[in-house]
Amino acid sequence: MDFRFTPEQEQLRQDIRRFLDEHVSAELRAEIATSAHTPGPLARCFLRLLGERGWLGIGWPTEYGGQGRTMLEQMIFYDELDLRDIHYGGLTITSLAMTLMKLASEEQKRTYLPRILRGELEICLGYTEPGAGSDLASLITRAERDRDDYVITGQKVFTTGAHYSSHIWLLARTDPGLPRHKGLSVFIFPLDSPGITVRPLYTMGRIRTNEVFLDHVRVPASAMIGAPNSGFHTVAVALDFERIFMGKYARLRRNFSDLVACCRKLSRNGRTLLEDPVVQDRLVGLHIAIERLRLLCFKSAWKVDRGQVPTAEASAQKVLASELEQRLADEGMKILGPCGQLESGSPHAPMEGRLVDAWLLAPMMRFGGGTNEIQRDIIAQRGLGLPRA
Amino acid sequence: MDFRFTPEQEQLRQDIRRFLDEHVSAELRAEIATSAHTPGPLARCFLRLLGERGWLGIGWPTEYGGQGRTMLEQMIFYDELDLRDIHYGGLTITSLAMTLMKLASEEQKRTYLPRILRGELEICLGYTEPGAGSDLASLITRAERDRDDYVITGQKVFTTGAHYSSHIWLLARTDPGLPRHKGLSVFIFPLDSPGITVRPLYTMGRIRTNEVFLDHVRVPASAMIGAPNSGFHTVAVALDFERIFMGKYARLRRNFSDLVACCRKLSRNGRTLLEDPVVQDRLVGLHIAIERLRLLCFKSAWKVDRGQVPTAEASAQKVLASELEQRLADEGMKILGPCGQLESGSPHAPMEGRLVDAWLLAPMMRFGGGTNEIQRDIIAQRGLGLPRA
Amino acid sequence: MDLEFNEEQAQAAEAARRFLARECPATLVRRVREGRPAHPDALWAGMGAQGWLALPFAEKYGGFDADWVTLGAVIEELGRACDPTPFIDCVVSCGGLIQDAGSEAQKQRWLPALGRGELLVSLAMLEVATDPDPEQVATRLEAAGSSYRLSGRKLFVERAAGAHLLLVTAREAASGELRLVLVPAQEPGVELVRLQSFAHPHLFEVRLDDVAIDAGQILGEGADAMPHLRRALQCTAALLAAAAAGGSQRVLEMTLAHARERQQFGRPIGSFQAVQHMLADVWTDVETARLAAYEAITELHLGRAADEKVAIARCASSETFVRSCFTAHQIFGGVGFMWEADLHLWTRKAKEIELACGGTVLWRRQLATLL
Amino acid sequence: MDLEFNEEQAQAAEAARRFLARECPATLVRRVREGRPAHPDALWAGMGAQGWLALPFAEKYGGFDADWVTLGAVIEELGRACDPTPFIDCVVSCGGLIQDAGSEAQKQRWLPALGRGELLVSLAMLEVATDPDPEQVATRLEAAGSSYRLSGRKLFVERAAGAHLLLVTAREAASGELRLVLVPAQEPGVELVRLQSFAHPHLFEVRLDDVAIDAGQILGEGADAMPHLRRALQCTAALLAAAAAGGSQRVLEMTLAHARERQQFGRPIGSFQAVQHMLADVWTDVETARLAAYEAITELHLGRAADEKVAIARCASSETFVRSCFTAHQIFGGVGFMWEADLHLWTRKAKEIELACGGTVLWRRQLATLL
Repeated sequence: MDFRFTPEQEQLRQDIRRFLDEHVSAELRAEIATSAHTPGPLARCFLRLLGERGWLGIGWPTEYGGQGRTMLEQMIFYDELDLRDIHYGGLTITSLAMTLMKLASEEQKRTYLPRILRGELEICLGYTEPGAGSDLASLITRAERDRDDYVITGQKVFTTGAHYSSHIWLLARTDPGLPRHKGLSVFIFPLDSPGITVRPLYTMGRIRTNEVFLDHVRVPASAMIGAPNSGFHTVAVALDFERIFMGKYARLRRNFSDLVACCRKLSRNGRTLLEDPVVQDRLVGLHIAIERLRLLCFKSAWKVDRGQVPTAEASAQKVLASELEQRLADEGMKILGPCGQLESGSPHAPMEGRLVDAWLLAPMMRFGGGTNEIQRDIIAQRGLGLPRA
Repeated sequence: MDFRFTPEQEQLRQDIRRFLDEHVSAELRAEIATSAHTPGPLARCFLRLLGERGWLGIGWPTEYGGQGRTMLEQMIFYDELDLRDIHYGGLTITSLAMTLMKLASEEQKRTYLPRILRGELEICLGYTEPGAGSDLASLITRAERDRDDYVITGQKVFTTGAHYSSHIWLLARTDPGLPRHKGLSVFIFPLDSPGITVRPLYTMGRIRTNEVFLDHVRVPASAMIGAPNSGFHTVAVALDFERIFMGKYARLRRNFSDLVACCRKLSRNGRTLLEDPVVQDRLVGLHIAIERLRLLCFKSAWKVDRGQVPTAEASAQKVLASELEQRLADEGMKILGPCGQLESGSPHAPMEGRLVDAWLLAPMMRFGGGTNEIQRDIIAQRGLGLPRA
Repeated sequence: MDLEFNEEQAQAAEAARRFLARECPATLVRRVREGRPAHPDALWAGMGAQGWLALPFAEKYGGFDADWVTLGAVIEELGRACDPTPFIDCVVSCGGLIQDAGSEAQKQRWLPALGRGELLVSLAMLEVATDPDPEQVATRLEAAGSSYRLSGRKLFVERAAGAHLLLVTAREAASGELRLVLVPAQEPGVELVRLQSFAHPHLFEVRLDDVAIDAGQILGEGADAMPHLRRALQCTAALLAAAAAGGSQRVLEMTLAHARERQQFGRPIGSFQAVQHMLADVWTDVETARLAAYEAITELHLGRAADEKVAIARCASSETFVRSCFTAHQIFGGVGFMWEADLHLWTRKAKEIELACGGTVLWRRQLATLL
Repeated sequence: MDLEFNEEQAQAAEAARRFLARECPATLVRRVREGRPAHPDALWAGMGAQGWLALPFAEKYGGFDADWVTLGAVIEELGRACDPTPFIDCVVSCGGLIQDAGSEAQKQRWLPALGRGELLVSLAMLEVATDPDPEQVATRLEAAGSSYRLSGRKLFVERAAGAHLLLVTAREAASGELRLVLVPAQEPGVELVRLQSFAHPHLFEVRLDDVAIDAGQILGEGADAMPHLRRALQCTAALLAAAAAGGSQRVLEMTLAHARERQQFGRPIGSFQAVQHMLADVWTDVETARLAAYEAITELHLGRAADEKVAIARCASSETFVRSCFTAHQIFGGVGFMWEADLHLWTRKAKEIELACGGTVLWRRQLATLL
């Protein structure tokens, strides 16, 4: 047993850090600080730089131009980017591209993979609809066959990234005659296709998401991933790639460390916050919880590298990370006292308002990406083999 | 709005206290301290004294010889008894007798009520079976009609009190042809009836419970409460009387106060435990939780006195009280340091081992009397009107 | 024991609910949060016309001498409606202090105007960014001939920019005692710096640089004002608890409605056991939080040493409000997370109340001293 | 990174599980808890024959110089089996101290006997009923000519009545430094008083009244023993974490089996969402507790400053073990609450481990100093 990274892995981390130190400019940092999770021009530019230097393919097989690195190495890479809030294309790289490799036609692979690898192409997920959230199989967006095309009409919501992505990965009903989850197919096509309207949805957590209206959008049959009516399978494959990245610990650890540093610096009534035994006690509780999450992340990545699918681990990661995010933000603000409520940019704001940002975003972490209730169902049923109700 | 007891109610409390001060002897206290929830000879004697003085009928209508007092007054009475761990017959008095008044025949009332009121007769509940816990309707104990009698065969478990009660209140299947919960009836009969074997079941929480085996026990048809096959209704009526007494706060409040007193007395590293800010913080959290429970108990009793049924309140009381019992015991033991683990009678045992007793009993409080999961179902479905799954 | 309103209180609550349903829709709450305008003039005027702004004041100052429970009932409704007004800060805290600590002349001068809604006063109390303790006062009031000079810095002053007067806590240099000083917000030497809070949209830092004060601006006859301040904070805390109870009830109702209506997997999501159990816990929290709030309020009403009940009410109700919002978000999912959805107005309000007037942390500490 | 045992470790774990399934059934655990007998001689002898009791010792003292993970793997299995032996106290804590702090002669004399299972040693460390801090030592070791006298009182000494030797921490009167003294439990001046714990069935108070000690009974050459004690407590804590991880895994397995089998309302109770979610949380706890335990153990193995990881492992695993028992009781209901049922053996064990050797409270404090 060994919980350490290898010297090579540690070297990789140093390489990434050095690369980021060199190339993340003060201007980019400033843009990130105010971008509310929407990559700005400098972030888009940096994405292409990541592509140029081959970093985007860190986890891709070499046959697709990737570095073919292990999941642990990918984890190191994404952690380092997360620590600086660098946009790297998210699930375009980590999930959808991998799904394309597995399920797409040769032509689709040729069309999309090289451009994704260069950081030129980003894809958003078009799953959720007003009436289909947790219960995706109830979606009603229709894709009707018309000779060599499909004509798609419907509405998607919470389509995060639709305003800066170039493509959409859309789940639609291709055969209403089949049972709910059997008549669905996945399509990939450009967001500037005629008939698509993207409207912003702003959220409490500052992050922008979107509604996407599809009005007789005509896409070639070749836009379909896999066979007709295999959409639920395609989504499941994508999710297996995605899930391991859903509950991450790097930013939580950073926020916690920043909180501790802040408690060491700020004082109250003649002593630093960190000297307050009650503050210490709370911080200890948070520290233990974050370490549990870190270990679970290690376990998941390690299992992937051994060819196993960390189903329960990934769901548990998502649950722990999202609930801990909320707890850290809420308890952290209490520890900091009245100034804990101040946002980035305000006088007296501690930690550049980062806990406030996390607090406002935390509800979405809990219900998004499959609610924590569904994740617990997954752990119990798929992980522990308990019977469905 | 007024959260105070009236002067008359306060006077009642004083009267009860004075009565208990006068009549609870040191010998009785010693017996209680070692009796592990089974009333000993002095406790049985004291029960009859309570009967003699008319206390047992505190909540009974005057027409049945009771004092016809309000639920708030009953609450005062039972709280004072609970604070001294006095045995008062539990649900024989508070639930089953009330159910008899409501559903029993005149003859049954004449047979049982006066003796209950005198403290001569105690009844235990014969509901649960090895295969029927939360799902009571699946019970298989059979009561077969044989001319003027019923002949009962089956097995009950967790029959708490069967070793000192005189009677059993037993739910059995009288018509296997009817749907599961429609073919059941309640019987009341002496535990010394031929064919009954009571075997002890000792528990982790020290409290003794029992298995009751019924082998062709012959009881007269007049032992049935209400109409044949109305048993589920009878049980529901009894439960409505019982539920308000399921989650009580008096002992919790006492244990908490004792814990605080103990923290004021014991010290560690040159200061009292109560001077430790982390200890204070934990105690504050417990204090708030106990106050919430107290208010809920007030609310339930007040609603009953207004003729309302506190369905959600009573279930919530049970949930809060049982989970708080476990939390108080567990956190309290941590606060006290290594001596927290010591049991009554041991050198260095704080609080006469009361937190340890509570800790060992707490699991039963959570699953017994309807699991907390079922209580939460009740709050949601019957209290908040949410639909059943 | 009587756990419901008497007729008068019930009528006040009912009238308040009707009034607020009409005059304080979520759209207004949202606009005021966004500063368009920062102060809801029409609503405030309407509340004045309803007599609410004079509820706690004696009749001779144009008030209604309302009992505390009636005041609590109105404030509970304000919490339900997520009101965007400075009611508690201005009427309960500042008005209470003027009535409690002011001289007859000061009461005559300020309370009727306050009660009519013509005078906005903000309490300027806290000084340390990390410390909710109102007794940490470094602001100095220094005698200068027959008048005074005031210097210091105050933080987390609600709506200072819109206030006519700031009620400033200061130490008199000579005695070291606490004084309460009414300072016009536009006075020379007063500088306002906006603080950005996610919870309270209109918070300010107030810098006081050698501000000229005359004796008439100092509340009362020069006795130590600390007991008055403590009493005002106690009343404020009890009534903040009522607001939190009202807010959390409303959030529970919204969530229940959603859980009943929203269908997934062919049934209402409220039929899932996980959802039911979350809601059962919220209900229990809300029910007990409301009881705790009114128990504290009735203790005030009876003039009893209410610190313990107030502390419990303040902590229990704020915890409840925040937690009920967390659960609401979980059950609403994306629909409740949208900026355009109203839920987050309550979520922010929950934190606004938790942090108001020194915050619940203060009262947890208070409770520790009472153990 | 490698998160599983190597072949040797896996074999050790596998062998231990087989051995304990045979030699350490719940009936034995129960009998020893009830004091019939207080010490499981046959099991202990068997463990000696397996070589476990000599695992951590150097070869020249009859040991196997086992790596820490192997030792952890065996102890995890002991936790699973709810073992009623003094393995951790005797072998890990006391054996570790003798090996670490003892003179060559002392090691020669005691370690082989200990490793063969012929010598039982108990650590006598704590002195204050409320205080888990091992540095609070008032027991005095006073020079008297060429020998010493030892006086003091020790609490929470495990199985003192069955032990051959007590390893007593004491302050040398002259230097004020810590000394580790081996005292025969039957020595004149040593009095044992039984303490009744619900968690550990064989705890004692040890009164030392002017006990004669000669220099050979003091471990090492008279240097301050505090660093040795800290090191021993660290190792003990890491291995207690492995035991707790093992125990909680076993409890989860028992609970899962029950939830799958037990039918109510016509279906397995494990199909209810509330039950599933409880079990999902327990699984997550157990999984991460086990990882934390082994991370701490590998840090020890690497000889790194392991305090932080040890503290996390110790706290996380004990919390997990207790919580998993609480959940197990809730899901088992009455069946699991019976004295005759085995579940409560693990429930008590969970608290035994939580409180062992100063308890987790100590390590939470330790973690606070490392923030």
